[in-house]
Amino acid sequence: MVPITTFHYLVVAAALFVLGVIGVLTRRNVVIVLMSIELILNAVNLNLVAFSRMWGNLNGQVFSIFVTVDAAAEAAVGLGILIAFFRNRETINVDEIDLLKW
Amino acid sequence: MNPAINAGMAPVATPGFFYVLAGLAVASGVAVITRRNAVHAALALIVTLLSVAGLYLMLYAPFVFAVQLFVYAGGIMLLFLFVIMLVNIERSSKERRFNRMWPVALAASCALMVLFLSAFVKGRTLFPDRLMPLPESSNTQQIAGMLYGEAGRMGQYTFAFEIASLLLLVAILGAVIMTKKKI
Amino acid sequence: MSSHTTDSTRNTAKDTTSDVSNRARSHLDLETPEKPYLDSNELIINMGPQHPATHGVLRVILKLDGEKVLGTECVIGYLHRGVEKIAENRTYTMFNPYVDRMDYVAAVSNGLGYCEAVEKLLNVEAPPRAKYIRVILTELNRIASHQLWLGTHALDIGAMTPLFYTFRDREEILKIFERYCGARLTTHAFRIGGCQYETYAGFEKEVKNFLAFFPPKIDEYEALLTTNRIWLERTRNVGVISGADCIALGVTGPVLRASGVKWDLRKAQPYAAYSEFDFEIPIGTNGDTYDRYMVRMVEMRQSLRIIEQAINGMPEGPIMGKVPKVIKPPVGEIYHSIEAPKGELGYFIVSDGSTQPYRLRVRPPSFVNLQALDIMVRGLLVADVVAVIGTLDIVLGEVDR
Amino acid sequence: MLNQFMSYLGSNVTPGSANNQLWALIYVLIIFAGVSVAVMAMNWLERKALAHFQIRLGPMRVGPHGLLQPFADALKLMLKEDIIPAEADQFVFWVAPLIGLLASFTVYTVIPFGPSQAVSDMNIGILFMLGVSSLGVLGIVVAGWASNSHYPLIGALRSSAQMVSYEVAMGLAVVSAILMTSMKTGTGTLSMLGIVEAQQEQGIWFIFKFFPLGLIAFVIFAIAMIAETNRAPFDMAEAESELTAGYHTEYSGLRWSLFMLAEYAAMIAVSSIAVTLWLGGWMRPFPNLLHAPAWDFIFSLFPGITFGGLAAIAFIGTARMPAHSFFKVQRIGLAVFAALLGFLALLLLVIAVAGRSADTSLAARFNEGIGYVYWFVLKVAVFMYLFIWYRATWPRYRFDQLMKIGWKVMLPISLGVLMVTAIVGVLVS
Repeated sequence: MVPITTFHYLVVAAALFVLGVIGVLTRRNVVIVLMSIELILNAVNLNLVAFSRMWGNLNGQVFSIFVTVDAAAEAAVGLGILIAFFRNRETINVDEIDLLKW
Repeated sequence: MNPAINAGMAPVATPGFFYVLAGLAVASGVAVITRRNAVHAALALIVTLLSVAGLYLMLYAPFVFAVQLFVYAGGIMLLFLFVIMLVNIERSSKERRFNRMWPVALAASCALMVLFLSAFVKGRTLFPDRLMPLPESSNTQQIAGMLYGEAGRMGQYTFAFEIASLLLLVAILGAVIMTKKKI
Repeated sequence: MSSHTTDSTRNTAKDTTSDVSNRARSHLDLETPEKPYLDSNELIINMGPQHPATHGVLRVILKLDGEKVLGTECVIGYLHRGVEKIAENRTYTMFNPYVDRMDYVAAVSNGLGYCEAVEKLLNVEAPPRAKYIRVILTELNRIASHQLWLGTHALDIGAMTPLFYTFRDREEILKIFERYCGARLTTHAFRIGGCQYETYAGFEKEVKNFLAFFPPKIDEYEALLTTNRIWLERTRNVGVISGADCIALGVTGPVLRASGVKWDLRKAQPYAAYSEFDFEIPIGTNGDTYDRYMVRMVEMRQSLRIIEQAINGMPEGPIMGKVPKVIKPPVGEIYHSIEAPKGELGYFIVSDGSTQPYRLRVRPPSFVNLQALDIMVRGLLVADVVAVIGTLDIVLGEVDR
Repeated sequence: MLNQFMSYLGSNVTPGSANNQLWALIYVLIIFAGVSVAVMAMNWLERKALAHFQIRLGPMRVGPHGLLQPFADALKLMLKEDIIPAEADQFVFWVAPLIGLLASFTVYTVIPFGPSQAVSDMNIGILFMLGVSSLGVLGIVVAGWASNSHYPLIGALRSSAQMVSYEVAMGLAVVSAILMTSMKTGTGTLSMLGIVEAQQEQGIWFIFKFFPLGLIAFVIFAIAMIAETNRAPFDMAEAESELTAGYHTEYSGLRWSLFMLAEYAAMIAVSSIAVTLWLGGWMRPFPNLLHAPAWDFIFSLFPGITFGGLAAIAFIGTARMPAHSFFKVQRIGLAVFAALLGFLALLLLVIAVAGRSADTSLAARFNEGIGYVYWFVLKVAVFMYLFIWYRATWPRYRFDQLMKIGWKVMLPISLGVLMVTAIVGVLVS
């Protein structure tokens, strides 16, 4: 059982990050796109904490709390836009929202 | 366990746990982006969040674990589930899931993965190979010290912390104004 | 906010869920499609007929904006038995038991109203002792009806315990009815012209025991609810109706008195022996659910006073007036109304000289009071509709007849 | 193997910190068995106490005085058909009660029944508990959605909105309690054991500290606690007179009982948080004032006396049972139950007497351990009785009043208490 080093955590974070990017690029449903962004932010958090463990200080962990705060704000506003939009246009498929003003 | 690696810190859990949690995180991550039904995707995301929280514990970050549990899994995911149910998008879920140009996107992401891996392999020599010990006293006190400052002097992140609360205030106002039917 | 579709390829089929409210909508000529819950501006919801809080088989169609009630429509008739049509081919004495089945909670006062109406038709006077017995039993029945109202009303608003307290005490009254006339609920206690049975041996003693037993029990109810903050929060300023609206709608009884109108038939048009007793008429100030609760609680105490005076001053003498065996009232019509627990209960009888009434119309208080539901509930929330139905104290047997 | 177990008893460190998985596993099993028994007892107590509040007898037929009623209920629920509504989402419908159960049971890993009687003493104990209890809300939302019908969906959204808004008030009340722990040591502690030790050190329960503040925070937590578990005046979920039925309407049989189990477990968990934070966890009353060995002995007799009292009540019950032949079985049942309680009381008294001297003999260790667990469970039992009492007396709040209280009354007060506690704390130290 090879000991767990930071490298392992980086690979996992990279995998999550790539999954998030695939989600954002390919999915049509806005909620799934927002969830993929959450996935990306989680990958970033994992990286921060892994490095904080590696360097032995807590800056990484404190900064990951700031990233969580940002994720919360982003989710709230993103979903607010989604609700406002859904009420007018009855659809939330990303590729159908193509008008700037209707 | 090679003590040099963990530099005298009591190991949180047997290494096997890492592979379990990492596998769970990646598997449910795949489920998030492939499930047709939004609520299934949300549940998969919750599983991802919880497994990543487990990973934080293995990285000696209990406070971040608690924040992840409290804010992410308990708060943001609830917001997602609320919106999915209120806006009950189920009717429109019968159409195509992926937009037309998904092969291009997939290729680009795989290229990105290859790039990451190559960066890690080459960069292995840059990082110190052994892990330095984290300060022994309770992790929460440490973080609180950095956020709020100890013994009178300002902490390193106190100013940033105030701005973060401002950011949250703006987000709250924005979300409320946007969703009100008749302002 | 017309959501025009930009390209026709979109096939978001709106599958309107066909449920009961669909058929109801044609009733209300409203073309509001069943939109997702979030931004549905109007929603038609059915409450009843099998809803735990509609006191029997009443169906209320609620037009909601989210949680606020925009308008209601009551669908009744599920318990219609055609009592008035049946009366036309029954003799006067044969029809007497039917009357108890209308407001089955206050059967004794139904019987009193009917017998007094026919006596008026025959212009015969019941003997004083019969009048006193009638007053005692009617007031006991008023207390029993208010107890049932309090139990179910509190249960609808969420307080479970009063129900058990009120039903335990109601048993005492039903025991007296059973010992007097053999039945607990549909008592058929009175006959045209007076009373059928002389009071049984221990009648005075039992009524006096009840007079002593009951007052602390009312204090128990009041202790549980009157100063209960959540009860106040749920009933204060809920279902407000003004005196003028009540009079315009013909609403009578505790609902009218709670809106500040001092009108009680026992004082205004005294019948039976009510003119000989002194008692007060409780009046509310702002006509909300809490005032109706207080009015009914005080009415229970006033009924105790009446019973006490009646039982002490019970005259001796016959209990049955001079009424022919076969009742053939002279041609003519009369309207006679009494103060039933729910309001003014009136009988309009047209006789063509034969032994069966030509037409017998009953003016039930619950039917008339139900009209006030729409005004009281407009603008409230769904949970309040349940409280307002409870405070109107309607009994569907009387509403549908 | 045996001496290994003996060593567990003696150590004054929780299995978690002693990093011994087997011992922790034993503790987890004991606690889960204890919680299920407590849920059974709570179910019986709720039905009987509610009945006696409403001048009726409650379950009397199944077992003496309905003592076997919870087992009968559990059996019935297991045998009942487990209906899944048409087009309901099978997987999510199946997962929802499990999320609820997971949330309300993981809280028990951190609850300190005694200085060494907790599964593990995390240094973020209280935060972990609040975090996990916020996961319970997800179970309810998903259950409402999975039942695929209009009313449970709205019911689920309403009860989860209620839980979320009261969680905020609850969190702030908890923070003001944690502030109090930091008076002597400069920085507070989040670990549950640390909080109780702080109360021990400062010689005062936090409910009485800075007199009005501790009490106000406690009252806020008590109210938020009731709303958090959808109980008594805030029970929108089972409000049958409301239009929107609760989230568990479509559930039946075993699945429904899982929700009930989760609800009761959450009630016990939340009241043990309140006991740990404000009522000095496992400490016996007046530990500092009366710590002479004589007093210790008197307080150690309490467990024996309580079980003795229960046994006496059961014996009186057997005596008063009518002599009719139908009651023969019930009488024997109650007599056996009374004998069991009596034996337990005797055992406890013997341990109390044997363990008088503060030496490290087995009896002394047992005596101490029993004392801790007894006082903790006694305080939680008081809260359980309050839950039932509220359900019997209070009518139900309307949903908008409930939210109004949550946001406009509870939140400002808890914020106020937090600030004032902080200021007073700074001034005092």
